[in-house]
Amino acid sequence: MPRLSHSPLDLEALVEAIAQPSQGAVATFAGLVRDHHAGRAVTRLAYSAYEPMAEAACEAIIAEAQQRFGVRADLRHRLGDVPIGEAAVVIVAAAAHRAEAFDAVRWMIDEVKSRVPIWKRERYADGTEAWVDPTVPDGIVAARQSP
Amino acid sequence: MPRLSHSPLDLEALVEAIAQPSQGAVATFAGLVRDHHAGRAVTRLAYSAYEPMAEAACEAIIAEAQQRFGVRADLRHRLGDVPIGEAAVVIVAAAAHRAEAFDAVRWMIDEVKSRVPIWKRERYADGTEAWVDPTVPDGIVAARQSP
Amino acid sequence: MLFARYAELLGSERVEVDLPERATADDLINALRQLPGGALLPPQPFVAMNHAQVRAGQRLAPGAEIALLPPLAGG
Amino acid sequence: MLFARYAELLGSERVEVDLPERATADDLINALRQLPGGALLPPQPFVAMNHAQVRAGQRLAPGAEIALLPPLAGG
Repeated sequence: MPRLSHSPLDLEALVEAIAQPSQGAVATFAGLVRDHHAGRAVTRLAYSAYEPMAEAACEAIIAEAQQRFGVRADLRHRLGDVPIGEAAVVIVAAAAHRAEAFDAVRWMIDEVKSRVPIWKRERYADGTEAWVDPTVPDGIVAARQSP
Repeated sequence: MPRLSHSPLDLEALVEAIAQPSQGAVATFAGLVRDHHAGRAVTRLAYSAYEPMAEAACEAIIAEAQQRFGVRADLRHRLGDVPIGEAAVVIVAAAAHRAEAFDAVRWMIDEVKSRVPIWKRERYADGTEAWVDPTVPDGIVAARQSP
Repeated sequence: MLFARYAELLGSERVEVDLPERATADDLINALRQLPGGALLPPQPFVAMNHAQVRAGQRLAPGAEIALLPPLAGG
Repeated sequence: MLFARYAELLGSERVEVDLPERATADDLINALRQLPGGALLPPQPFVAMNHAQVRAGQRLAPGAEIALLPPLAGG
């Protein structure tokens, strides 16, 4: 099942699919597109991916989370243009006890950020655009006027 | 706004109400009614509360979470009969960064369990019923045949 | 006011007991334990007055809403 | 294959370079840095071969799908 989607992500559907009557604790995380970054007003944002590698990385994260934390887990990441306020990523973990559910979700979002080949291009209110780069101090490669 | 509800809880609505374009991280927790407890098959379950005190305790937990963690937060707790698999409690916190959102949700569920005057009566597949008591080893006061 | 299991023990969600002036929560518990079914109440249940927890030895205010709370099981 | 900012730098998502047999990722990077726009590539970008990270000094297999990945920004 693809974990990457060009359509809006449905947290509720993910929760319903993962929940089982034997597992009472469901933790989730949603990363929503913010209207600002690096001190600039963001007007739109687009995600792109190295899709086959990103799909494989998402699968691996889910499988590892299930193994490490004894949970049922899933995630979705949005690609393409994402309007401000909509979810870029949603993660869910269900467990018999809440500690494992929380730990799994927290671990998964860290892993998504560090190992899934996805990139983000932001457009700002002043008409410039930039690639987001969490490894540089400002968080973006110098914004340039878009073509 | 009442935090206690006799109707099914809507996690998605709570997330939508709390999310803001300036706060990109939304963490949630849902506690679902499990089909077993203390080694017994649970067939139904009912929550009751000291309602005015429980409402005040929920309000206090939300306000304290917002203060402590710098998040926007909310929660709902179900009362009355709750079918297996449905949510007994849902909690949500939105923050600029994910650590605060996770910490707030985790803190809130712990506080709900320790300070909101709510009680739970379980009915088991063998026809007995019991009050749930997390302070005793078995987790329930001895199950008795229901009237 | 009594809730959940404690209400079952005493057969009612509301009971009235006569207490001396300046009575404390302990005096109330002792009086309740004399009632039919009351012997099964624990010696130190959680007591709330006007929706706030009563500290050990705290006096009960006349006219206050006093509640005995069994171990909490929400969440 | 090139992605995101790196594709912009070199003006394409796919480039072909001639490499000696038994070439490593470093050899590939050096060849790419000679291309127009390639000088702005970092000296040690993240390289993937057949969807797995290439370790320093690892040889590139002939016919493998090689990708240069800019700093990740998902989540």
